[in-house]
Amino acid sequence: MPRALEAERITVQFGGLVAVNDVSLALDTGQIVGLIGPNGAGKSTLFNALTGYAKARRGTVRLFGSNVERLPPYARARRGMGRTFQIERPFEGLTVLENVLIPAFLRHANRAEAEAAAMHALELVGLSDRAVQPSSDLNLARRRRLELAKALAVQPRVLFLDELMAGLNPPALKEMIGFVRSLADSGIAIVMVEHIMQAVTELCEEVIVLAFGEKIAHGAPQQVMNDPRVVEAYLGGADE
Amino acid sequence: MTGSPDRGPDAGAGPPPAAPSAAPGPASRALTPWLERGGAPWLGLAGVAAAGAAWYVVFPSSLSLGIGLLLLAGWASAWDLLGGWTGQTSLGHAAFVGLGAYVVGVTATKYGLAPWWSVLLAMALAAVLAFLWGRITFGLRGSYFVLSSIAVAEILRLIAINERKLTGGAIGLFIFDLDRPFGLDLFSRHTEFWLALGYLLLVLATTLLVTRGKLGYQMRAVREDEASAQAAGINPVSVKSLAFMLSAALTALGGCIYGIFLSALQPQPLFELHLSVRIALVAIIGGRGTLFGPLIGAAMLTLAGELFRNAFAEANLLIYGLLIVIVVLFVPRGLMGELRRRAVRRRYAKSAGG
Amino acid sequence: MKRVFVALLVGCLALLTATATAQETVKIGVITSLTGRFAEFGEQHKAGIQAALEDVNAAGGVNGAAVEVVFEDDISEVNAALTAGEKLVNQGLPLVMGAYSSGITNPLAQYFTRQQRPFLVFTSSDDAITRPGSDWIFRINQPSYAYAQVLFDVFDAINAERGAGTLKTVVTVHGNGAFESAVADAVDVIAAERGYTVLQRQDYDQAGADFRPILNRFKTLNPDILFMVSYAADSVALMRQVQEVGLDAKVFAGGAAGFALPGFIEGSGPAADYVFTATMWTKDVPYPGAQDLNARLSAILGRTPSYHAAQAYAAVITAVDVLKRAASFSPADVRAALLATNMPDTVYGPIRFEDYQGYKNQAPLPAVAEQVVNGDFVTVYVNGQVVGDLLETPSWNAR
Amino acid sequence: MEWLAPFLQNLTGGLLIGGIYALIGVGLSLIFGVMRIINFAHGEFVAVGMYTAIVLFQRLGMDPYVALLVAAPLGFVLGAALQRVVLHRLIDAPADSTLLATLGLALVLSNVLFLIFGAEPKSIYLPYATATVTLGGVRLPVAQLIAGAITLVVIVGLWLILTRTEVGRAVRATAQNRLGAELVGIDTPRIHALVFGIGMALAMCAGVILAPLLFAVPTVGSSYTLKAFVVTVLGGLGSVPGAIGGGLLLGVVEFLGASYLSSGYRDAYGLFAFLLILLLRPEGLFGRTVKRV
Repeated sequence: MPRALEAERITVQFGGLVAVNDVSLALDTGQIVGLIGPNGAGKSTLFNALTGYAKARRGTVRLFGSNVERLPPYARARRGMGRTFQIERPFEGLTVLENVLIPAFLRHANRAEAEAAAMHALELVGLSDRAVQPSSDLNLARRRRLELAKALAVQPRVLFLDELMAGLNPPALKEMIGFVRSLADSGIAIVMVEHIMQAVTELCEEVIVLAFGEKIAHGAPQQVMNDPRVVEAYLGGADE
Repeated sequence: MTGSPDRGPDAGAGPPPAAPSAAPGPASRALTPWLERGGAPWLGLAGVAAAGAAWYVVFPSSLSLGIGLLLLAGWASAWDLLGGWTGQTSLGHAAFVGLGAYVVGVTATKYGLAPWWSVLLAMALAAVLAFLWGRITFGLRGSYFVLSSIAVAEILRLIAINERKLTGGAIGLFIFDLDRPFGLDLFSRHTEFWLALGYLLLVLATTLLVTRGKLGYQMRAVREDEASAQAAGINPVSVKSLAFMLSAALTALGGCIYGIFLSALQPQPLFELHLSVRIALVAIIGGRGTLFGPLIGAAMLTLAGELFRNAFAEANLLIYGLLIVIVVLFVPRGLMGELRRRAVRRRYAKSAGG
Repeated sequence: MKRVFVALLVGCLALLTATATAQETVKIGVITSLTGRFAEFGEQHKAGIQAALEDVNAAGGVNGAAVEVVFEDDISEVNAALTAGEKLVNQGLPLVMGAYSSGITNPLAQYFTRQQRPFLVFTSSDDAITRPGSDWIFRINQPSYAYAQVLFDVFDAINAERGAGTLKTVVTVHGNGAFESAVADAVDVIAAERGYTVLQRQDYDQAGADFRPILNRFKTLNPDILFMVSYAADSVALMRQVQEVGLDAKVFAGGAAGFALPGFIEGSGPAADYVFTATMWTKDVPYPGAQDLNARLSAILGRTPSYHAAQAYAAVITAVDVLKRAASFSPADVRAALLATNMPDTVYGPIRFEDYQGYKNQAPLPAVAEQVVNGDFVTVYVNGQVVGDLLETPSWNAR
Repeated sequence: MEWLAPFLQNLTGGLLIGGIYALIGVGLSLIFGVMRIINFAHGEFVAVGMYTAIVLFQRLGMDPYVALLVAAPLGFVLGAALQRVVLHRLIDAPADSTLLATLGLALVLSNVLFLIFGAEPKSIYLPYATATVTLGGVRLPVAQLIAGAITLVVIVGLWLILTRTEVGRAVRATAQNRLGAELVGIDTPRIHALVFGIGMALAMCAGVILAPLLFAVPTVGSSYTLKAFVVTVLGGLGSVPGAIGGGLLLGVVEFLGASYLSSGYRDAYGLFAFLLILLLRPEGLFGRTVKRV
């Protein structure tokens, strides 16, 4: 049985700068892996390399056993990679429902079916009462949920969440954590870049720590947090 | 050409679906739900048809002006599929107008092809050209598409001038004879007027159908944010190419009618930048990405042109230049876009308040 | 916004319905470019028409009724011209005339042919307007062929003076507009007929071009005749660059348009000297009243008139003559009267409409040739005769 | 070796005209590099320069090469004013809006020229405009040599300003990262006005240089806008040295194409090169990558 996602020896270079160096990661269905590290550690770049938005110079990415490292982002999405963006970008000028309708069309060519699926995704994230509202009118917490609904509407098997929790107030955070847990329970493999340690410790069985593009630690959250190299990376990053 | 009333709900081009209507009057009980479910634009289309028919009756001696207006509105609406709904500004759509006109001209005069075959051929060629052109430019980041659009139209103009054997060169091509489909005299201004009106309605109906379906939403997604669109499984290059091919084919169709209308084709007026710019500006001033914006823009600028002819005509594009600067600075969505934005706000405010 | 729109609509309505009212006068329609890029020529037309109206109305108009001209501005664009054409046809005017640019006149001619209404062309010279032509299209002015023809008459005259074979080879450079291409085509045809060899023919795009690549190429061919066809801007650039490149030919010939305008001499300076050019009418033509008309047109315009003004004058004179003779103002009767036109001594030359050399309803007028001498145009060839000295062109080094 | 002399003649001809294309393209590329604006009015700026030279010549009898001293500051002021009044309002608007605004400016400028000067072509006649010097069998037109020299001086001057002065460093910083430049205290709106002013001044200088060589008509601008686009895309959008290379290349390609192939397609050669570049090396011959991943 192939694993949900297997990335091996990913290296990304911008000009002479090595942004991600020789990083591997793997996870199974229902598993949540956290990706942490100080700012500029290469988390987002690795994320982009896995989802196809950045070009990896070396390395392979397998989705349920088939290689996708040469595929563009949209083709990876079609094969079951869903993602959110760190800076959430709803399609301006469209309503909340229409925003989710667009990814829903990926699995349903018929408008009525796609609309039902989009509505379903909105219900999942608790936005169904906002369906006809212009998306630009949503507040931050609701934009995050819209972003998630958009990612869910492609019916992903592997989901990439980019700082989904950032800036949420405690009740919203709690709600979101519970929600991500239920997604994993429904059988989706999740990779998350996250700064909010509460979310990381509550959700992830496994954490990968990046610093200067290198993987410096890998393991359960508590164990990794106590790793001196990790502590040093964070402190070192802090006084830069 | 009237719409089926059981179209799916839509909020992009019509009123939003779910908002329960406040208090339908007893007489409009049947009509209101249909309008709410997206029938309104179809009603608008019927209004355009009626206005066209009214023009025919009221100004029977100004059919040429009407034909010019209808064709410009049709081209601008076709342009808008790419320029407005998909967000790819083209300043080369004259290429397709010229292509349409020349295909009719060349096939009619050299090969005696019946006009309906010429029209199909023209549309197919336009779509192929758009496809290849999109291949070269849609994968590039930045303003390369708009730059290339001018270049391609220029190249076609130079080909039309230099390949004399095919196009008659600078002296041009004269259409003296055409088959009469269903006994219609295609050279009569009366026939041409109805053809032009039908053409505009066809473009508007296509726009309405496309923008309410999958492709239409993909086009808007690509316009708003290509990275997000890719996350939704959309291939931006192929969506842009599809929109471009559709836009090109429809523009070429209008070009065919224009070619018959002129029946003397020369490269200069047909392929020139001037025409491309006019098509784009009419759509932008009227409101990009709105169903009736390009039509409103064409009507306004044509009528303003007629009115201010003596005041401005020495520099007849001056008014376009001033208007576009004003629109960009103060009404960036265009006239219809601004009206629609206000209407959506008001409606939402009402439904949220009530 | 809504109010502006309504105002626009109402205004437009008023414009469109303000058509023909009571008629004690005879109206002739004229479509020309009063504004836009050809406005310069529309002004010339207007002057000629004004002078002609004074004359015909002083002479009793059309059988007593005063003659009036309804101007329609085509704003130098084909769409507006067709709109104007339709308007004039629907107003039921007995005769419509126009326009300046062949690109505009060609579609108009198609339209009037389809409508079966007579249309009188007086400036556009594209051959295609009257060749093959149609029953309804008549042209006073010389077709583009004539521009080349008169210059070849001059070449023949030079060969006769200085010995056969003096001039044998030709190179042609021309703009890629309809008119210039048509003249260049005529050069090919006439050269073949009269035993000249066209070594090469090159065209160029748009005003402001750099002709050096073409001229360098021509220089290696050592042509006897450099035949140039271009509008005003290019004619000056061409002659300057001919001098600069040092292209020596025995004859420099400017076929039309740009080379016959005063601006050509002003812009080219001494480089313009010895250039032969074709024109359609000058004050020196041997037709009655030419000097006088030229003086009147100068007074109206406030500057030297171009031949376009004389063409417009001739068009109105002809139209009035036709309408006087027409049995009625029905299209068929007006057409019949046009066909029967025979005006042997107008100021523009003898006007009648004939079918010849593939032309239909074309006035068979010859063009006029001039040579630039000491910064002035001198008429050298009119009506099939040499009327001045044909000066030899010195080499650039000898100037 | 019979072909060599004409070939050298054509090559120098192409380089000389290419120098002027470079001057136009440099301004466009500089504006794009710093402001991320494709200036559709650039050719019209050239036309304004031509008319400025003509007016100064006809009214004051001023030699066009002296007129440069008037045209350059005038262009700078006009450009800076245009940026302040119109384009500055669009600094955060989508790229499309600025593009359309400059297109509107182009239409306004060319039509205003139309209203002032009419459709009639205008030119300047200088006795030395047709003079030539011969160098190793190649005839070099004096006017074009002067034009080439001025182009060289202007470009070197620009390069010195950009690399050797405080303002130049600010310009380059703004080009690389507007936000970053603002953070270190650079007044980027001022830099934008400055750059647009320089761009317009360069274009007007090109116009003045062209005035004695060619003819001015109000519509001449659009063909120079197109040439400037081709030049900058050949060289890489936003690259100033690239624009110089692109300009020279375009001049040579056009000249050789017109000499050895067909002159009717002269303008098409540049456009074909343009499309070919987009197809094969969209970053331009000297630029960085623009292909999407």
